[in-house]
Amino acid sequence: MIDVLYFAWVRERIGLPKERVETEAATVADLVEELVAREARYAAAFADISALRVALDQELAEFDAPLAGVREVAFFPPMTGG
Amino acid sequence: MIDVLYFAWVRERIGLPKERVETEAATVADLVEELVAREARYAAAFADISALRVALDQELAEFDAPLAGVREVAFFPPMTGG
Amino acid sequence: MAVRVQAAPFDPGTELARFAGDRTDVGAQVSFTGLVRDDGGLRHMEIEHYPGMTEKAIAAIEAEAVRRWDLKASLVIHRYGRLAPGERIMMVATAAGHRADAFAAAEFLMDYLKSRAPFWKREVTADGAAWVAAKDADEDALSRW
Amino acid sequence: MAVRVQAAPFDPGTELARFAGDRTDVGAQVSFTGLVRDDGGLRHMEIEHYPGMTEKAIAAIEAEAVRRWDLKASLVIHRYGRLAPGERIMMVATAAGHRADAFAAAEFLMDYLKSRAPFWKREVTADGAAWVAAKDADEDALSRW
Repeated sequence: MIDVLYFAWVRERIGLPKERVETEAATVADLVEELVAREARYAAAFADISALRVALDQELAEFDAPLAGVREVAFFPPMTGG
Repeated sequence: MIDVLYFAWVRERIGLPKERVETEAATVADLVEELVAREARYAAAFADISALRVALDQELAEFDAPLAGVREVAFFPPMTGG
Repeated sequence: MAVRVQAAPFDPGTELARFAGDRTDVGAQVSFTGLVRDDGGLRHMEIEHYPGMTEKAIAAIEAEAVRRWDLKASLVIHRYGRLAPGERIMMVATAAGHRADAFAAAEFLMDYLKSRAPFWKREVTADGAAWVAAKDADEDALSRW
Repeated sequence: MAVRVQAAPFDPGTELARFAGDRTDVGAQVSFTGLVRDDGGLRHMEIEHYPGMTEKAIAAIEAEAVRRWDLKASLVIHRYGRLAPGERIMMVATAAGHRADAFAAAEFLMDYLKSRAPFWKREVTADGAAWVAAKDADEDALSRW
């Protein structure tokens, strides 16, 4: 089980800020593939991976990063702070 | 007649902040030469011209600048504001 | 070295006056304040953030600034929630012996906060709401450090 | 665009809060504050200036900054007279639409004030008084603009 968080327009497209996901995905990219296969709203959110960022346990990571031991995955658009 | 002002250690070496000088000097360098010829304290203040700056009517200038029409000449060390 | 992420307004002057304490080895303080700019028609801005990660990300950026420059103190405050035009969004302050360190660290903190701290801005106008897109220039700014 | 040369203390926070007025086209404010730094043994600092030329020189530097960057407001305050360790010597503030203009203009103003505004610092310690020598690094800093 893994906590998956969504922010900004990713959250809006998927329609929820957070969910618990039962997954055996080895990498972030594998998890994205599983989510996209679920429903159109996930496919819409993940349509262009290059427009997204991912954090594993609150640290920025790459989409090919392994999920072993990770408790929290977050997907969001490029940050616009400051 | 021209007002001549001195600041910082130039003022200290010459021993006064300001004086009126009767001069026919054509350039700043000529004026310096006249002052140096007066007394040892002027010679001490102007010993190393490269360590000094000059302003004509409150604008930075060079030592070869002409004095025609100038009412106020100021001599001082490199500035240390900020 | 302090980080505050908050919904409440803050006063940059008050923060600036106290963030370096009473130390007398500080010769230079630099502050940056980011405000909600109205380029026409903005009703308000909304800032979303990632609680937990935000504080950690900013602390990591600040630690990197302290590693690179000789800082005596630093401060980052960033707000989230709804902000009206003219309101202060965030501030950065740095204190150092000399101005070069204070300026460089403040600019570094700003460049990294823009693109590496998990905040997202949404602008609400009469026409609706839109997420602010990240600028290539902000990403490019990181390459100078 | 304001210049103040004064013996009296000033409060950077108060100045920062009002120098850009209530305009909502400002997205970025940068401030620099210079303080009397005590590297050990300093009793006080004395700052001499050239009344009349000082104001003109700073106004010219500020006008050049306005010519080079898109500034909405700027402010320079510089004190003269006797200052104790920890006291504020001077400040610069800039306001712009975007941070790059505000930062660059503030650094430009500082670099020029250091070497082109007629102020001279004298440090008084237990051993006596000495005029602060101009640094080559400060003169060199001008070449980047």
